[in-house]
Amino acid sequence: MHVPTKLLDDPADAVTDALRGLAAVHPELTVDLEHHVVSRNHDHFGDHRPGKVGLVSGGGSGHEPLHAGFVGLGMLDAAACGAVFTSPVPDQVLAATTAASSGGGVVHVVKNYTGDVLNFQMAAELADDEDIAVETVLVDDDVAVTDSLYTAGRRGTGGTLFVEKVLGAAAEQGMALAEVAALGRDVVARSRSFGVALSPCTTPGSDRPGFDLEPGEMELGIGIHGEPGRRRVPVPATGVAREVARTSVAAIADDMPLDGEELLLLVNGMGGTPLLELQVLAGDVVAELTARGARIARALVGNHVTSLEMAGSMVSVCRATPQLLQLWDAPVRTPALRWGA
Amino acid sequence: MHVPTKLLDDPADAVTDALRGLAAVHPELTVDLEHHVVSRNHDHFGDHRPGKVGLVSGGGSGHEPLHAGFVGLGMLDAAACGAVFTSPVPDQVLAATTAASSGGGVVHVVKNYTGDVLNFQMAAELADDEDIAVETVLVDDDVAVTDSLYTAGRRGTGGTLFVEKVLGAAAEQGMALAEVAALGRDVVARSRSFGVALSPCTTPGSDRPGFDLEPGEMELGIGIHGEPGRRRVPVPATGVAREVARTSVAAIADDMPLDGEELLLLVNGMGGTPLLELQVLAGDVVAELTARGARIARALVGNHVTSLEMAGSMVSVCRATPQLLQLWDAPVRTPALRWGA
Amino acid sequence: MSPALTAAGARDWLQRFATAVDEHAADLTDLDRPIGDSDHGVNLQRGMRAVLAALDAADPATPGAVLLKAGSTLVSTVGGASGPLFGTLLRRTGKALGDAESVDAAALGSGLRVGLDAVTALGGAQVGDATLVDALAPAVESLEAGGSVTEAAEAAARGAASTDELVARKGRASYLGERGIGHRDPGAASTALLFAALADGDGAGAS
Amino acid sequence: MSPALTAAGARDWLQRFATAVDEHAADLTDLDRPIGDSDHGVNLQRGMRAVLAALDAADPATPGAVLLKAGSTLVSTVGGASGPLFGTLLRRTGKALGDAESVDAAALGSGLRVGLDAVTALGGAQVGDATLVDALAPAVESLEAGGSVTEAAEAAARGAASTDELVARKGRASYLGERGIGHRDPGAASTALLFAALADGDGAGAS
Ligand SMILES: Nc1ncnc2c1ncn2[C@@H]1O[C@H](COP(=O)(O)OP(=O)(O)O)[C@@H](O)[C@H]1O
Ligand SMILES: Nc1ncnc2c1ncn2[C@@H]1O[C@H](COP(=O)(O)OP(=O)(O)O)[C@@H](O)[C@H]1O
Ligand SMILES: [Mg+2]
Ligand SMILES: [Mg+2]
Ligand SMILES: [Mg+2]
Ligand SMILES: [Mg+2]
Repeated sequence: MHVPTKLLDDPADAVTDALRGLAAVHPELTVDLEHHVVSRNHDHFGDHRPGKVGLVSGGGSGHEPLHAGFVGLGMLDAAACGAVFTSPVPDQVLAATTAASSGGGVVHVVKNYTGDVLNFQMAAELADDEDIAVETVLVDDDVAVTDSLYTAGRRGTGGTLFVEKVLGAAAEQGMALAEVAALGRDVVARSRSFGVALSPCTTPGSDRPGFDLEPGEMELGIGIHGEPGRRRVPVPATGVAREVARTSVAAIADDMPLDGEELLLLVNGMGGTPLLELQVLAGDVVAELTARGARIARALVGNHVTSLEMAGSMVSVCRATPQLLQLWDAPVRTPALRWGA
Repeated sequence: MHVPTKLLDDPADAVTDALRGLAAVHPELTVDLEHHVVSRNHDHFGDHRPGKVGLVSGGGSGHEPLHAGFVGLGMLDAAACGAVFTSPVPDQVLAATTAASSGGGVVHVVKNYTGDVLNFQMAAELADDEDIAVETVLVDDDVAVTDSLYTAGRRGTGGTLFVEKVLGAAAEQGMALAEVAALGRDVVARSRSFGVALSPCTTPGSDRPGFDLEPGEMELGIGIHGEPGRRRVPVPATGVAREVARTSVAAIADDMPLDGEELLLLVNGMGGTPLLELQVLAGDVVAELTARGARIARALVGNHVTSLEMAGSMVSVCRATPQLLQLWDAPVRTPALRWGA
Repeated sequence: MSPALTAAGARDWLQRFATAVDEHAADLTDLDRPIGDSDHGVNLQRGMRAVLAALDAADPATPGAVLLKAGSTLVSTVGGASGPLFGTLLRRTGKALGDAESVDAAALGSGLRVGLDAVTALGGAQVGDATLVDALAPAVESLEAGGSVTEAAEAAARGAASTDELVARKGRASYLGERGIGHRDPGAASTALLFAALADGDGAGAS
Repeated sequence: MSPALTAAGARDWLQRFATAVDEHAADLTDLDRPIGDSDHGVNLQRGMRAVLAALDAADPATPGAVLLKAGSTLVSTVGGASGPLFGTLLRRTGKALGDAESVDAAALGSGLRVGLDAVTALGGAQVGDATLVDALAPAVESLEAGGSVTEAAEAAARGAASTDELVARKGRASYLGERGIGHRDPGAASTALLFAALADGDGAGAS
């Protein structure tokens, strides 16, 4: 199977080089190239706020703009960037936690993968040694994993964006540590995602993609690490986007009733699917959701939580409340999400 | 050569379906599905402004978010969306012009391709019949075309984004028709772009990509219509991003001296290249520009002017002035570009 | 076209051209692949289907009105470079034919000269620039010189073939420079089909 | 390990393991492809190179200190699931070995039991869940029961092979459910390499 030419210098340095590039175009961010930690440049933002709850996330790289692209005013204070598809080590998470700490404690937003969970847990212990109070919000929004008892549990995927935006606004507005964490768990409980791959992706330096997909096949129920999904099915001859929308929304609605709900919606590209196609999918997803009695309160369409150059999509929804909408609408200024500032 | 599975319903309806999707998630836009014209929903924006100069652009589809994704407060008033890689017809451009007209005249931002030029020209004549004064700003920023005398002239590519943002802000601030057009021509004169393809792309419904590229080859000096570039060269074994940055910046600097200049910079993805890679390229591009004595005043990294799912990049720069920076920083609220609002 | 071209004859001509475009759509698009953006066949197909529908609806009474209607329909449905150029060719030719109930080959040649001049004024291409003008100009000249429609079709075909060895100076293909040598210009190829469709009707009259 | 494991012996063990990981890195990553994210070999390779460098720098005096240093280095360089798990295994085993200058197979077995328990406490996996525990637990039990390091290595290898037919319940592979059957767990395979490296040193003493 064909491995795409990558616009990199040395595959082994992909993450370092990408962070150097981020630093070069975002003076409002501080990039620690030793720890691969991106944090707010408080001098640039003028947002020195003693006692503000710090918001930290992180994970493997390859999901850009998640997480480093969501660092800034009204969202994350710091992100720890692991190797591609490999969770960061505790030292990195600790460095991010220290950078984010202003005395009010720090919330860790952790996607539910064994590696992320274990490394953040160890980092939280190290932070405790330094008297930084840490609360953890575990994101497990992926409905493709239905048998949580027999697995590592649902994965953290597109819903992570809702959590990071909403908690970022809450922390900015002065909410205290325990409340931010509780709010985060509530956002997780209200969020669901389902992903589909139309092509695999290849980790930099590898000579083969994560899986082989014959033309005319697609993988349903994927995570965000280029791994195969839960099920492989044929691509329909026409109505591909409708079928993807139907399958994704049905999987979500079977798990969480949508009738009468106001939704935050993310129609997310996995990295290699062009916006023309994501817009077609967005139309079909909105039609499916509306047919189930839901109303779209806010929507984002684009590449937000990706798997390198994988083609495909992830549909994520969050059942909104007036409070969540207010926090969603609050100003945000990050490389990848920006409004009102 | 492998044709990717597309997330569409019917390839023949790709543009209509994508516009329907845009309408479904952007209530602040009015989408005319008959003419494939996207314009501001003035009731939503509350920006009824008699006498404001209207700003219209358009072209073939397949370049999303350009142009429809740049319709909104502080940028375009309306965009006419042709079939994929095919300029809109005069009727469409006229419909966009009428939608954008508030009595102060309308500026057409036209990318320099024979089809776009001819169709916009015919539309301008039709608008004249309806007593709408039209000024045309022709964007020809692509330095890959060096022999303008023997060709249709330089193509309009990434620099279009600078023109649309800056003129959108100028029109919003009340600048008059002739001045907006003159400013636009000045922005064009200050802008240069160079593009590289690492993969071809396939028009919806076609059974083959626009060109074949063997693994280990890249196309230099591409346009944005999935067509081959000016030159094919081998991909270097390492330092691919550095080589692309070097080639792109050298081509630009050979044409327009950069020493001592403050730049608006766009490190643009062609659609299928993931952000991790674009960030690596951004670092290399900034290094190249800085080494040539330029300073980066503002930068954007991402998929803004694309060729469907093509992998590759386009580097665009605009020599800024204090006025241009003020207009660049002015509030903008569109699906794809948003800040300060 | 031994019997002169009537409104019905003009519609038959365009019907045959539409059929030829349908048949050759993939070939025309393939010609547009190496040197353009792979859409010329698709573009003309969309346009000619619209033309047939528009002619059915309007049922114009003269050959000039048929060509005028066809031209404006092409302008408003094709887009790209070929929409305005083919559209202008037929519109201006149609206008030039005026109210005549039927036109012979020479009159058609004079009309097409007006169309050709409008095309060169609009697009700026001259013979030798590897565009549709390379097929159109010799066909028009042949008719003007008293040639039959069959001779005009042959001239168009030769003109189209001549683009194989040319470096394009107009349109998308011009960006390729020397890389474009060895490729036939798609617009010239479709223009040759237009004149072949005209010649195919020769003798068939208004049937 | 007829002569008991000294600090130098422990370093030789880890050196042999690092060599084995280098040799099998591609294989381990390939095992991680169908059921995981294709990085297990890369992860361990990065970690073991760091371990060798850290041991060179720190030159720990006892086998316990060697394993402790190796474990914390893995934790801070590997990431993913395997970093904390392999790291915890070695750290806790090292701590349990205390200040002893040298340890025999039985003592190593008792130390590894502490490490194994820490791994199951951390990751929650039991034997049969198709993780590295399936290789680790039988090896530790074999040593505890008085087995030789060679027997322990055989038990680890059998344990790793047993994962072929299991449905994973922990880690990334668990997401595949039944689709994971027929695939060997990469962490179990690398754990088998760890014990094979231990056995390879048997009789070679501190050489
Ligand atoms: N300036 C011009 N003058 C005459 N013909 C032109 C000119 N530019 C392009 N053409 C013709 O148009 C054809 C391309 O048509 P088409 O592919 O439908 O449009 P586009 O190039 O916009 O995709 C070319 O093959 C050429 O014959
Ligand atoms: N909860 C767990 N308990 C024990 N071992 C586990 C657990 N989760 C994963 N593993 C082991 O980790 C291995 C995967 O390691 P690696 O590929 O390096 O990390 P990641 O899965 O984060 O990419 C699996 O093959 C399995 O043996
Ligand atoms: Mg991993
Ligand atoms: Mg075209
Ligand atoms: Mg074309
Ligand atoms: Mg792995």
